[in-house]
Amino acid sequence: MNFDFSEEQKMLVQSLERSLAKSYTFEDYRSQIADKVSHVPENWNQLAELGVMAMPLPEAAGGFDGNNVDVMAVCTELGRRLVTEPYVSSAVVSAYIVEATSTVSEELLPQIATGEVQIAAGFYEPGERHDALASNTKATEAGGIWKLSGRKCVVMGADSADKLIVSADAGGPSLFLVDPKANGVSLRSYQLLDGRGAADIILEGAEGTLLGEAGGAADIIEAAVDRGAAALTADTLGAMQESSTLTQEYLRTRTQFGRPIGSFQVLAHRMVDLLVELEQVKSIAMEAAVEARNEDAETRKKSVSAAKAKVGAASRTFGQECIQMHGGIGMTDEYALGAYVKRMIVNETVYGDTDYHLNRFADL
Amino acid sequence: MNFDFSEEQKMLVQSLERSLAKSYTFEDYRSQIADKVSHVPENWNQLAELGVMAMPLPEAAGGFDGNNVDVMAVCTELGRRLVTEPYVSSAVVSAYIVEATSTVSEELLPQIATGEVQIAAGFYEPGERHDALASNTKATEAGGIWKLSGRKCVVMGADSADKLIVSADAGGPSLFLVDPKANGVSLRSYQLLDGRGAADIILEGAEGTLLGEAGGAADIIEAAVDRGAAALTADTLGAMQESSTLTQEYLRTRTQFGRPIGSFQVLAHRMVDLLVELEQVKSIAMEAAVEARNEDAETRKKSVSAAKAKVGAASRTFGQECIQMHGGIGMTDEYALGAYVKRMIVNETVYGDTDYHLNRFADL
Amino acid sequence: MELQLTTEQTAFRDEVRSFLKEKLPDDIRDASKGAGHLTAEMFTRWHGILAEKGWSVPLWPEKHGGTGWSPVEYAIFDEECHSFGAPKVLPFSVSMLGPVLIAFGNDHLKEKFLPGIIDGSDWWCQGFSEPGSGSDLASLKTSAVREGDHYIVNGQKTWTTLGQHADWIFCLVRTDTNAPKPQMGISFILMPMDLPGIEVRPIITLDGSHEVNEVFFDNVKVPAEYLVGEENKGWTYAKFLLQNERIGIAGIGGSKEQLYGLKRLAAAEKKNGKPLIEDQNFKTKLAEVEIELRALDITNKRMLVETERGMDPGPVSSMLKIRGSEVAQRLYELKMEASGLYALPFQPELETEGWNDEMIGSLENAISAPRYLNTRKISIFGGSNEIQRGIISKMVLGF
Amino acid sequence: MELQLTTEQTAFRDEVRSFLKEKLPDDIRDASKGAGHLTAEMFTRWHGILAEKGWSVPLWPEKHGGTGWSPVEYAIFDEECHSFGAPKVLPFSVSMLGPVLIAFGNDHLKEKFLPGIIDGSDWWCQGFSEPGSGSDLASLKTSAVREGDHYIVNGQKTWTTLGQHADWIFCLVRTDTNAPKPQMGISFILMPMDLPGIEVRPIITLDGSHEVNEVFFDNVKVPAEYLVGEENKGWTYAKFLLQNERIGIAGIGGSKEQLYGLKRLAAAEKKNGKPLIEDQNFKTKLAEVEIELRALDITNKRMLVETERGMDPGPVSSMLKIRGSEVAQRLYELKMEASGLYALPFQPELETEGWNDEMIGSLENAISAPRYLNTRKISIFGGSNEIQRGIISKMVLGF
Repeated sequence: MNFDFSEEQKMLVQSLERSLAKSYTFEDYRSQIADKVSHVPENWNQLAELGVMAMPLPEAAGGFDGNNVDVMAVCTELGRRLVTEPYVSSAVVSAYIVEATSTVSEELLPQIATGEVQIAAGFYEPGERHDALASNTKATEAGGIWKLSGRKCVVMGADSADKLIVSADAGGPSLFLVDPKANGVSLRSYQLLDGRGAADIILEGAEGTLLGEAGGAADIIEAAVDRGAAALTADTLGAMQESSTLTQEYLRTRTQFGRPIGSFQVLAHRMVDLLVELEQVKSIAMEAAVEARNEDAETRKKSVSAAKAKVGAASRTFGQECIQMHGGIGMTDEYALGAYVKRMIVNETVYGDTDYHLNRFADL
Repeated sequence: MNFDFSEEQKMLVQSLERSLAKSYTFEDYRSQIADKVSHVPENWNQLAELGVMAMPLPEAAGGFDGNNVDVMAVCTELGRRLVTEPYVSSAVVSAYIVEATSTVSEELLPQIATGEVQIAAGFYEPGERHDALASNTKATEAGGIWKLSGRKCVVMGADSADKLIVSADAGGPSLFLVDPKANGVSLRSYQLLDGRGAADIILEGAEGTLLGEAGGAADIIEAAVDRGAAALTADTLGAMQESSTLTQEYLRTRTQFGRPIGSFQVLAHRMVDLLVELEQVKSIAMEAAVEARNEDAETRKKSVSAAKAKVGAASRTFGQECIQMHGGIGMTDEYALGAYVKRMIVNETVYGDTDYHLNRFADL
Repeated sequence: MELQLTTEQTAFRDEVRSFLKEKLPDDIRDASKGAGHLTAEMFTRWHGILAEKGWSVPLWPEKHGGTGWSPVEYAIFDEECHSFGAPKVLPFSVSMLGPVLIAFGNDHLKEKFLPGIIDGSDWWCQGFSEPGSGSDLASLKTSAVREGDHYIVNGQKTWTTLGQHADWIFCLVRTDTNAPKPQMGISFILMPMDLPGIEVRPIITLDGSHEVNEVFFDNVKVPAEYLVGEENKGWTYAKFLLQNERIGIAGIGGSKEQLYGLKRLAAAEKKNGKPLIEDQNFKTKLAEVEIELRALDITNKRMLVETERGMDPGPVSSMLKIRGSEVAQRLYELKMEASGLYALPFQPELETEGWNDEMIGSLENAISAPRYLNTRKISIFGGSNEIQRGIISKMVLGF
Repeated sequence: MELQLTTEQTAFRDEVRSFLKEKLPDDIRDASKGAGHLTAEMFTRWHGILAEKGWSVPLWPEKHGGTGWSPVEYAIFDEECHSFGAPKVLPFSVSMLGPVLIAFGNDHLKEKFLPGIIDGSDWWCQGFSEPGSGSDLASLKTSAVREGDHYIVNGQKTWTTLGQHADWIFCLVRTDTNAPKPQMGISFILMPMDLPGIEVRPIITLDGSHEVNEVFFDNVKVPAEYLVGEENKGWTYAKFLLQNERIGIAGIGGSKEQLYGLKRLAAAEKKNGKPLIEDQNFKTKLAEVEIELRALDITNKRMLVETERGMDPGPVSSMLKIRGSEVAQRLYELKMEASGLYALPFQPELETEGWNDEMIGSLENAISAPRYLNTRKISIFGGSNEIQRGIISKMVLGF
């Protein structure tokens, strides 16, 4: 047993940390949000240069053959720094699909690794809640050409993606690569609560390239979502760690009634309960990171669902408590806590919410 | 709107209070438990003399024509004083069945009112959880005589009852009066956690008198159970009030680290949360008392289930918190708190537990 | 014991209903039930309509314009207003300042200010909290130094709700820095917001909305006639003011509306192909909060009836604030949860007047997360739940 | 990062399993998995079996009889013992007194007492808490006055677990009432339980069981040779002792067993005609606690690995005690809930040896409520969860 990041992972995190500390402060984040910008090409390229996009990919595709613990290391840092770039949707979820379906992997994987191509993958649909396999998007083939019709909702990174992957029903769950600029594709783009970008993808007879087998993508979709979910638990871990630091600092320095508010036993003990939660979240996020690529689907699902459910529920309470312990200042937009709370909400809701994963865990 | 007991109700409670203070102290309760006694005829007769058994019954039957708020007033006091006599099972639940089915009401109601006859009513069965209508007890008729076979579990008061009422399937839910001494009836009697008495009733071809219509007792069973459930919420209210008093007193007087432990903010605020819960419990128990006889079954069920679910959940936490705030002393048998906690557990579990009533409320 | 309204109360409720049905403008109702942060104009217009009916300051003494309603009648009125979608009259003038002026103001102040409060023509805001004085209000530092027939005010207030629309502000200021206790050097003073040296800066809250403000005072020259009551007695008036918030503190009417809204939403949303409201897990969460609200409704009415009888309800109003905020917050949380992925798109433009574009998800979805975030304030502002627990503990346990 | 056992650890686990399979007596296993309060004889017998194998004091220094296991190995051993139904070796002698004697006792005491601890022939109990000194242990009042080569001990101890079986007691006593701080006047002393003037009185806990006792000292004459270390340094030894409880504090092995038991029970119980374990509400509660335990298992292992590396795990052991007790209590609570009405009959006779009558409900039903009640103690005894939170807060926040 060993619960540490490797030396390589630590170095990666350090270089990421150093790089973000210089180029991406909370004020940068704020002004980006104010300008309604989610994706900044220089920031994206900077991440690519650090190698974090290549990291999870196989060596053959120009990647570093990283595992999901590497992804955890990166995502914790991205959550900690409120990075809005669509790292998970492109380098984790879409990259896995491209790799697993292998149809276009030779061409695209190296481009994902360098950050040259950004891909977003959409599974969820209006009215189907958190079920990634339930699809009303239809794919029909005529003369070797697949046409897609339907709507994908809240696809993270789709607003800035160069390519889209969508799931559709072609006699069973199937995956298609779609050009966002093609005929029959329209995007309703927006920012999410926390400033990350997303879009609804509306397909009206849009042409798509079948990835892998028609009707045979269920396992790949589930595995892709699980990698995304595991990555987001790490992202939330980072956001929780920063929220904890802010709150502890505030408890130590804010005085009321002539003493630091952290010296009030009620607040001190509530902070302790949050610290206990944080250790639990760290533990279960670690398990998800280690197991997110487990070839045994049940083991993978059980670990990922345990983590997503626990981290989701814990982060909700965590956010509420951190705001409450701050009082008024915690309600303001210019204080970083709110941004972390919103990031946690987004992370809780994407790739299956707490309720979804609790149910899945219970049913496994 | 008016949330007070009437003058008559207040007087009834006062005389009950005075009478119990003299004849039934916590030490009396303790020594009764030590002797494995649940029912003491003198205590039972004393309650009868105070008129609390006659109270809920119609005037024509020698009763005082009381309503369920009267029952609430009495039961709160019984809970507060840890009275082990089977008041609810006889004077509330069984009396209602006798009255509503009217088969034997002329003979039995006056005897219930005077306490001369004590009746216990059994609905629940092993393996059927908290569903009072699910019955594997079969009733068959031959030559005008009904014979019953089956098992009723944890029937409060059955250990000391003069007559038993049991539900059984006779082409639908039906009710029968059974003599506990008759052939084919055997009782496995025991004390419950809190010293009240109960028994499993085992019927092997036992003779029973049909009460009301064969197959048509579903509504009466549900209404009877709801009256019992409402009465037990009042009983728990009394137990919670006493637990609260004990805990507040302890917080004020127990010193550690040179100061009363109640001056530690964490304990003070937790006590406050219990007091808020207590007000909520009082409110919802009042609603159940007022609506427990509502002729509109849906209104009745909604109110009773709301109360039973809320009071059940609140009392569980309440008991845990009171013990925790006491520390070691709260774990001892000779301190009254434990007895209240056990009474609350029994009240939570009988006539539908928290989960059952939460589900019923949600489904109405 | 009787939980139903009396005949008189029922008649009163019907009267309120007819009034609301007839007089509540559709645009105001739509804004308050739907997307709306209500506009300042809507608040003022509705205030005027109530004033015409004589219902804008119901709890004031009758000789000053009150209706003579009992607390229970007021609660009925409040609940019906919520149910019909009528905005709550802003509390700053009617519930906070008015009673203080009536109790402690001289005739000059009463004559000058009560009419504008009653008809809603003056918009008042509150200047109590300061950056360094949140829960510990008495540590406030904004100073007012008497010079001739003026006070010179310097300092900063914060969390001033809707101060951006205000004509006037009532403030707590420090007039004696040498008083033996901080509470003893505080005065209660009124200022027009257009005095030179007053600057209002918006505070944007984490949901993206602009409700609260910072107010800066830089050598503001305030006529001494605007002092309320006696100098250095302001703490007494402030305590009186804070106690007047008791009725309606549990937010029952609002939470009932939220509950109905939540049920509508959960009926429209789907889980595993069925309406979310039929899902066992969701149903259970819904039942829990609905039962809690049911109990709170009765707890609240019990308190009102006691107040009506002239009994001091003791710590109950703090209890109602605690549990009322918990219930409301839980309802907003469940709305966000029920909205699923469509809770996430941030669409603040929805809330701007005249916006008429295509929205992502339903309106309820779109506002669910911002409302959830915004509602975190209700356990903080106006005396945090921790402060309320302290009040109760002091009263009950003596610690 | 690697969550699996290493090859060496797996081999070690298999060795433990073989040992348990071969050596654990059936009657002891049945008693500890089933109805049983284990009897004193069973504890002693099992202790002896472990001692024969050389495994009775695994964490002691090897030269005193320890196994040289790492903390992780010890945790593996502990979990396997739970899983096989082997009783936990009572901590009073092995985990509490032993390390104190090794660290602070003179050779005479070590020679006299360590062998009886190792082979289990001496039953030790603990005399720390007093009626007036629970969380505030340093305020203890039991006095020991030196007279020649004896101490005269007067006072009372309480919550003395299994003191009714004990041959010896180790006590904190006050030897200097004038010390500048209460912590500075305390000594650590040993006494045979059969000295004249010692009386043990049972405390029955609310579940009806007899585990704890009061111990009274009336002019008990204790040979001075039984003083451990220096006079008035007892507080230092006590703090050392309390820190030794770290490994196993989360109760992972026990909770895993309880979880399996709960699942078996919920599969056997019915709701609406289906196994309770298929009920959505119950399933959800079960999943929540199972996930919590899963996380705790990893948190615990993280701490063990850090301890193994010689790092100070800091506040983690207090965290493990808090969350570990919460998880265990929740599991017992769900067992009671799952048992339904059959949780209610009180059948203490079940727990007496040789009882063989018909029981009401299943054994799991019958013991569910008493166990639930009994388990409330684990967040109180050995430093309540409030005390643990205080320790963490002090370490982390500095308050």
